[in-house]
Amino acid sequence: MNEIPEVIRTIPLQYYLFFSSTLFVIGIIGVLTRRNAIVVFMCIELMLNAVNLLLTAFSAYRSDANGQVFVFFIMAVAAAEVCVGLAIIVMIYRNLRSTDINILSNLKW
Amino acid sequence: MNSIILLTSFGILNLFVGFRKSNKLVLPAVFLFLLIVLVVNFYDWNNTTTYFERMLTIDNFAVAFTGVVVLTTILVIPFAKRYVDEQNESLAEFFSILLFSLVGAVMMVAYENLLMLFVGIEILSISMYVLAGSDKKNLRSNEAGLKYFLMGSFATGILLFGIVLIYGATGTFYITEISSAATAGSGDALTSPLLAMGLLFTLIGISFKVSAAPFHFWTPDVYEGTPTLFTAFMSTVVKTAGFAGFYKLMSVSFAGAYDIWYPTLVAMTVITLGIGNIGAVAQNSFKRMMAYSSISHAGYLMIALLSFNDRSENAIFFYALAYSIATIAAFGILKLVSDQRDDISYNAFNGLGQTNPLLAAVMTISMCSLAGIPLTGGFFGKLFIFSAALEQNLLWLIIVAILMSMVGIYYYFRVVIAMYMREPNGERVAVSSSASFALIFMAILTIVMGVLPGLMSNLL
Amino acid sequence: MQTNLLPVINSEMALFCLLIPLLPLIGFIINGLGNRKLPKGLASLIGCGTVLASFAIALFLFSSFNGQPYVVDLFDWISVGNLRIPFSFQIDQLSLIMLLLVTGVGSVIHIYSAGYMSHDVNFGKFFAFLNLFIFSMLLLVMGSNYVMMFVGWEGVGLCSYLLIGFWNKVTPYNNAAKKAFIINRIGDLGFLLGIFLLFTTFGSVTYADIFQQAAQLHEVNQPVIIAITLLLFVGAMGKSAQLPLYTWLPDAMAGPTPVSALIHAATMVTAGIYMVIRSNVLYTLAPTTLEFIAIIGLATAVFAATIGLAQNDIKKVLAYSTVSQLGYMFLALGVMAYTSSMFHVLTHAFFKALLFLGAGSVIHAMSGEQDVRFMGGLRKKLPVTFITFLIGTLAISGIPPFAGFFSKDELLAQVYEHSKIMWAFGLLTSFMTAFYMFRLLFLTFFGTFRGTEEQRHHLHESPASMTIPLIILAILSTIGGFMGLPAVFSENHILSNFLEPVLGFSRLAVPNAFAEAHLDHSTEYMLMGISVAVAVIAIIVAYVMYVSKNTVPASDRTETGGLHKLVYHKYYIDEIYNAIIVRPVMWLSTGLHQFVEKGIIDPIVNGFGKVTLAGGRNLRFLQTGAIGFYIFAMVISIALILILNFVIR
Amino acid sequence: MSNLTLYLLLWPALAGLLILFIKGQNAKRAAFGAAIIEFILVLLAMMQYEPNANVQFPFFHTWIENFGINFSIGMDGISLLLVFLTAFLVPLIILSSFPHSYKNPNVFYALILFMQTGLIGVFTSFDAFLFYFFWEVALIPIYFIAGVWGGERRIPITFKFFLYTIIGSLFMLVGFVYLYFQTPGTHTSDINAFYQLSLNTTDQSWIFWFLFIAFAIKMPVFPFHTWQPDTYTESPTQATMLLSGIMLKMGIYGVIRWLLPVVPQGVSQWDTLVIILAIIGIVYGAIIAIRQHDLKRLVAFSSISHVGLIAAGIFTLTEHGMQGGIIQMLSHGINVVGLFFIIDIIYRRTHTREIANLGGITQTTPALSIFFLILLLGTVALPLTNGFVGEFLLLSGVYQYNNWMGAVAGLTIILGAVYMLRMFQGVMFGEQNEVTATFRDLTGTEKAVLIPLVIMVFWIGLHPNTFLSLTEPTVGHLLGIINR
Repeated sequence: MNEIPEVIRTIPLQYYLFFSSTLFVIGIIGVLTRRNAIVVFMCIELMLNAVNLLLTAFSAYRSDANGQVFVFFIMAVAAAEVCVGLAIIVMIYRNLRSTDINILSNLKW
Repeated sequence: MNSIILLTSFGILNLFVGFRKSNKLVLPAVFLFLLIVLVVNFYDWNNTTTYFERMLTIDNFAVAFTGVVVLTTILVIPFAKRYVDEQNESLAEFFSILLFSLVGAVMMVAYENLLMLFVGIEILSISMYVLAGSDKKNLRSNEAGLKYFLMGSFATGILLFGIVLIYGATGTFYITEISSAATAGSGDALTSPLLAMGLLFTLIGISFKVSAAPFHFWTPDVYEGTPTLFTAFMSTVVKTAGFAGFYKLMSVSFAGAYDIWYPTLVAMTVITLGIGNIGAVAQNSFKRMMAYSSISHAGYLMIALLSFNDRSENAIFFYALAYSIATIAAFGILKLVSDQRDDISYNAFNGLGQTNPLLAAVMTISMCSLAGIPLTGGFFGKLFIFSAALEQNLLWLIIVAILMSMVGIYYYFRVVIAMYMREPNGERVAVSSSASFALIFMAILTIVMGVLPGLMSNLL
Repeated sequence: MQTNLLPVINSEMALFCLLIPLLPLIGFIINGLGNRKLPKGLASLIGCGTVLASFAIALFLFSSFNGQPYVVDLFDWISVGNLRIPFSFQIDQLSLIMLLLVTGVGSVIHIYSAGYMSHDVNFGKFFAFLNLFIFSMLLLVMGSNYVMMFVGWEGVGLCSYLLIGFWNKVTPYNNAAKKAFIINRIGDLGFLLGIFLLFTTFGSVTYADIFQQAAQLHEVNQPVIIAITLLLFVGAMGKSAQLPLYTWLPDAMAGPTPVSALIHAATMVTAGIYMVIRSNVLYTLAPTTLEFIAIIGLATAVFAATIGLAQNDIKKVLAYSTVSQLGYMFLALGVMAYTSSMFHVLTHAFFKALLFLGAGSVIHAMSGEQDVRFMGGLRKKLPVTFITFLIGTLAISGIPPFAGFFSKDELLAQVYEHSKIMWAFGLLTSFMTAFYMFRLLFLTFFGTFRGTEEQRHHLHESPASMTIPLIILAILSTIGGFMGLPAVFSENHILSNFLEPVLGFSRLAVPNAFAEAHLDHSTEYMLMGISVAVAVIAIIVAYVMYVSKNTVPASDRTETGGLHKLVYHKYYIDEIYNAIIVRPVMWLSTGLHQFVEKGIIDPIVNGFGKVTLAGGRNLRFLQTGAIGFYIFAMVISIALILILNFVIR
Repeated sequence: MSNLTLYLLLWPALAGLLILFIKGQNAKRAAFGAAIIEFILVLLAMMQYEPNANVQFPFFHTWIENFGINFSIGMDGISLLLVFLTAFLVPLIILSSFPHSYKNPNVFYALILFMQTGLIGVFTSFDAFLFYFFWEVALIPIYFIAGVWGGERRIPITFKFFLYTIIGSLFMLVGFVYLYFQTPGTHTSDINAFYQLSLNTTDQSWIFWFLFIAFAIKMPVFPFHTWQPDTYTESPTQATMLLSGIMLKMGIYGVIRWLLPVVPQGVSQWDTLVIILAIIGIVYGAIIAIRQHDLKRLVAFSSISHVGLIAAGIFTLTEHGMQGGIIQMLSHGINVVGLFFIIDIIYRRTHTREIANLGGITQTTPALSIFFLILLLGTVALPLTNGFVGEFLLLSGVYQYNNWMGAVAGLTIILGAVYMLRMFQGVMFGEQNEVTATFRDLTGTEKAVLIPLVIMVFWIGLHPNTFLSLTEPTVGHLLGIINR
């Protein structure tokens, strides 16, 4: 039974890099394409997770705990963001019965 | 550190104050808290200490900028009186959030470790999301909240990705070690696309927070939608802290990687100056104009970043202080006026010189300061920044900036004209004594900075 | 650098010299401030008294003058670097003569004015201006350097402006005044540039220095000297009404008649001649300029005389005769007959003043009528005026033994020496002069009265205060000529002997300039004979035309023949100037304001603002308000940044 | 009294602050008193002043020490003369406003006094950034005076003026900052450090333009003048007087003190162009003035013409040009203030500035006519009035620089007479009309304003050496630096 880091190291670093980059880009594309605030937010979470994954990989390869600690912080912050974000979205849903991000565009020019 | 602890505990304490039926106590309490923080903060002057495995360093830089943000927050308080009058039940929460967000700001100016930077930014931003949408019934506020939130968290993602790549390239989050990795010998690190990419992503993430073009799009909308009180806070504290952090990162970590980020930042600076100033020209809403002006001031501050040398630190500090005070005054007056006249356009200020000489005078001083006209702090702020840049031989950039500040004078003085040269379209605006006191204080401070800049020009 | 070549005196003499201009100034101040408050008697007393006093002092100076010029230094006026302009007077033969002339004729005319202007409400103002004029004229002739001369030069210009427009309710008068001042200013510019060139050449503006140095450079016709002399002469053209700058003088007759007599006949207009004589050394060094002056002078003389033939306004005729006589004087200067020119200045001052005052008396009697076509037969009504006017006319026509004869004859003789053609033209001029002067005389005093009835009743001889000056001047015009008898009659020419030292520097500079190639007596007699004969013929012609036939010039309505019309309308010179100078300037003024100022410069300046505003207006549409777009824009810019950083470089 | 300059600088500001608290029309009297005290102080300074090139009554205090920016003020001949002009005119300008009753008088007069501080600061500061500081400090009050108390079209016009001038001054700021960084060691913005700089020619010509634009707009020199006629027309008379009488001199002073000696090579590269521009301005302004029908506009354009001559003379770098320019600053200030005041008198009586609607005024107003005529003659540079001394020296300077330019510049002698006499005739002469028939002659106050002006007209005209000797050493000193 190997140490988790070793398990992680069985896959080359580039793979992690490419994978999470792809994930990140997917997240971005999602943000760009979807119009439902919830889904957009989920895509953003996806971006964060890509980051988490990459962090873990790096920390494992450098056998340095800092990276993983950082992951926890990110999770915590993400959670906080979720609360606030969902709260805002709910509030808007109350007022507009919709969560379309483009329905709210009174503030312009 | 003490300030962080105090702010946190005071924030919680303040929530209990909020339990009382009437929220008359809140503002005095917060005022008192912040005063204490301000005083305590300066106990750390000239004794640098580090905390949490050197993740935070409270040096003069941190103390100074903490002072700025706390002072700015204090000055915001008096203008919240309307919430008290309207018995707004969540007033205490708002101010607790303000206090908490200050914690983030302090972390942003005191960080030694990208983790702290990230956490600080997030604390600040998340609080801002809340405050932006704090006017629940008001669609504009909702929209502001949503926009700020979505784009903000998107930017967070970018920032994080950058941090990760930097970590990947250097294997550390400590900015000092990053710098050694980024410069010292290990050429591969410097040239490796990882570091460069990470650096750029980080840069983008932070420039979003300080609303530098082309990542400024949220600014005008959010500023317009957010309740004026918090717009004031947002446009001053966030920017100040953001630039302090930005400067620290660039000067400490990536001084060696100058030529990686220099072209990008220069381009962004020019765009920012342009969009900020020219965009403001065509606005009829004073509030929105202030949003654009905050973009333009981000541009001026970025000039100081570009020319980082022994001058720029002081320049940023002085400029941030002058800018914050002037902006708070402007937004404060806007709040007073718009609350009564229910109008955030220039016309709201017509004839203010006759109905409220004090407001008009303070507004004029602030506008002069923002426009960088002598006798006000803003002038020396600009002068210091330009001289810092000129020492770096950025003459052409200075000329761009000068041309842009000419444009600036135009839109800043439109309100002055409205106040003094047009006929009043409303009766006298009611001003609480505390507000007028704060305004007078700010005016005097601006003038003092403008007449005796030597007092603050070399703190750091 | 500044050397006082002339002895500076600070004795009571200096005080006297100071008093000469000071007294009229005091008179000016008192009368000026006291206008309408002072009783007229007092005003006239002050006005005339001050000038008479200056005259007395001038006489005293003259009598006590020992032939040695001296300078009275009052104070340093302007001193910058090596330029030092002292406020000082120079007393020498020339300035003494001019002093006597100005104060003498001046006081006579002052007395005359006391009567002439007695009905005017602004009596005090009038005397104030007259005194101011005397003051400026004295500065002009007494100044010891060119800037001082310029001070007087402009001062008299101002006074002539004020006095021509004295009746400032009447717009034509004001226009005439303005015209006079502006045309004089044109000349003054030339004068000023001349002074600058003098300074840059000689490093000083003081007569003594300049002449001293000029006398050293014996080579004639150096370009710089020619330039200086020409520039100065431009000033003279303006002040002394020479072609092409003469047009203001006829219009200047809008002023009260004493003014025309004093300023526009006797004194101011001769400033140009004074200036040339004063700087004779420079002109002697520039024969080219002299030739030019001679031609201009002659042309003016002939030109003005022809116009004079057809004028019907009594003052206009005199005005044109003045212009033509001034032309004579410049002609004389042109042939380096400086003293003869001065001589003619003096005699002309006498008889022209006399004629003007006589005309004034006529106009006074005719209650303002100036057109000879409505006069006639005044001989009986105004005996004194008639006699004196006759003397004046004889004098100007050059009939011996009146003053005009001697000066004109001497002058023509010198011209004859210089060139026969010029002499012929001069003779032609004197023919025309005699003709139109007698035409004037006959039309005014002979024949039958052609005026209205109430004019006829109103006719009366003028009061003593007006006739006495006439008589004085008549006497002067009669005997004045004897100060310069022709060589054939007496060997000592009083005036030229007296003025000899003034030409000293010229002799020093160009020894052979005044070669004593004097005509033999026969030619001189011949010349005299011819000129007298010409004059007499002219008189006879005039007599036949206007007394025997007693033809009267046609009234303006009747259409007249081409040549006469041309002459009658003064060759349309004013109209031409209007067309080629005044209108274009006006047009330019409007054009510049409308098209350059409002059409080009201002729009460019405002353009910057406009462009910025437009930029802002368009920029705001980037702010669509849609989150999707914002994030899209952010992503695009991120992509751009990455591309720039990793693909481009 | 060694800190006289400091007192001169601070007193008006202090007085202004106090006057802010005086309610009602008493403010004008208080302001007048304050200005008179200032004038007395200046007279004291002139008595104690020794005519040499040294900076006297100096006051030095570090301002921003780690930047080497100092609060260093003092007076040499030129400064003293212009300070004298300021302190001489401001009381008269205040006095000239007595017949008016502006709204918020306390603010109005406080602003005037603040501006006086700014002006005196400009004329006495010997530190580049201090100079710039006061330069703007002088601008802001006048902007408010003109913008708040001006005519109908005041808002856009004064705003244009404000932007235009401040934009120019920002260029000057860049120039100063650049020079500041050329100073050796820990940089300093002291004027002598600037004088000792030895920049290469290209730098100098850059700096030249940066500084010149600012001064040219302020003066204003031909093509930068378009703000001026409108502003003069729309501003209240006192503002017009301040602008034309004193503020305009800031530009000329700036050229003499901060441009010519600092970048002599830059000047030597461009002086011909500048002089040509200036001479174009002379003719241009004069010719346009001929056909103006609004009195204020007419004088405004005439002032463009006169300033053009001053600029041309100064840029010849001859002693005549310099001295003439300086004395002409004094004369022009006095004449133009007088003329604008007389226009104001006429306007108050008749409510029109259109020449066409006026005429025949002289018949009822001997006193006004005399004063008007004298000031007019001063303006058309008649000898023995102040205008002549200046124009004579200036033209002589230009003539020494280039004969033909001198000749063209001399046209001002003719054209000046043309438009001034046209104005005088149109306003004062001719038949009366219903507007002017009941024209009242001068009141005591008005005489009190005009008499000092006229005295100065003749004083400068008759004994200019009083003032020329004051500035001669300084001018020599500066010329020495320029030709180093």
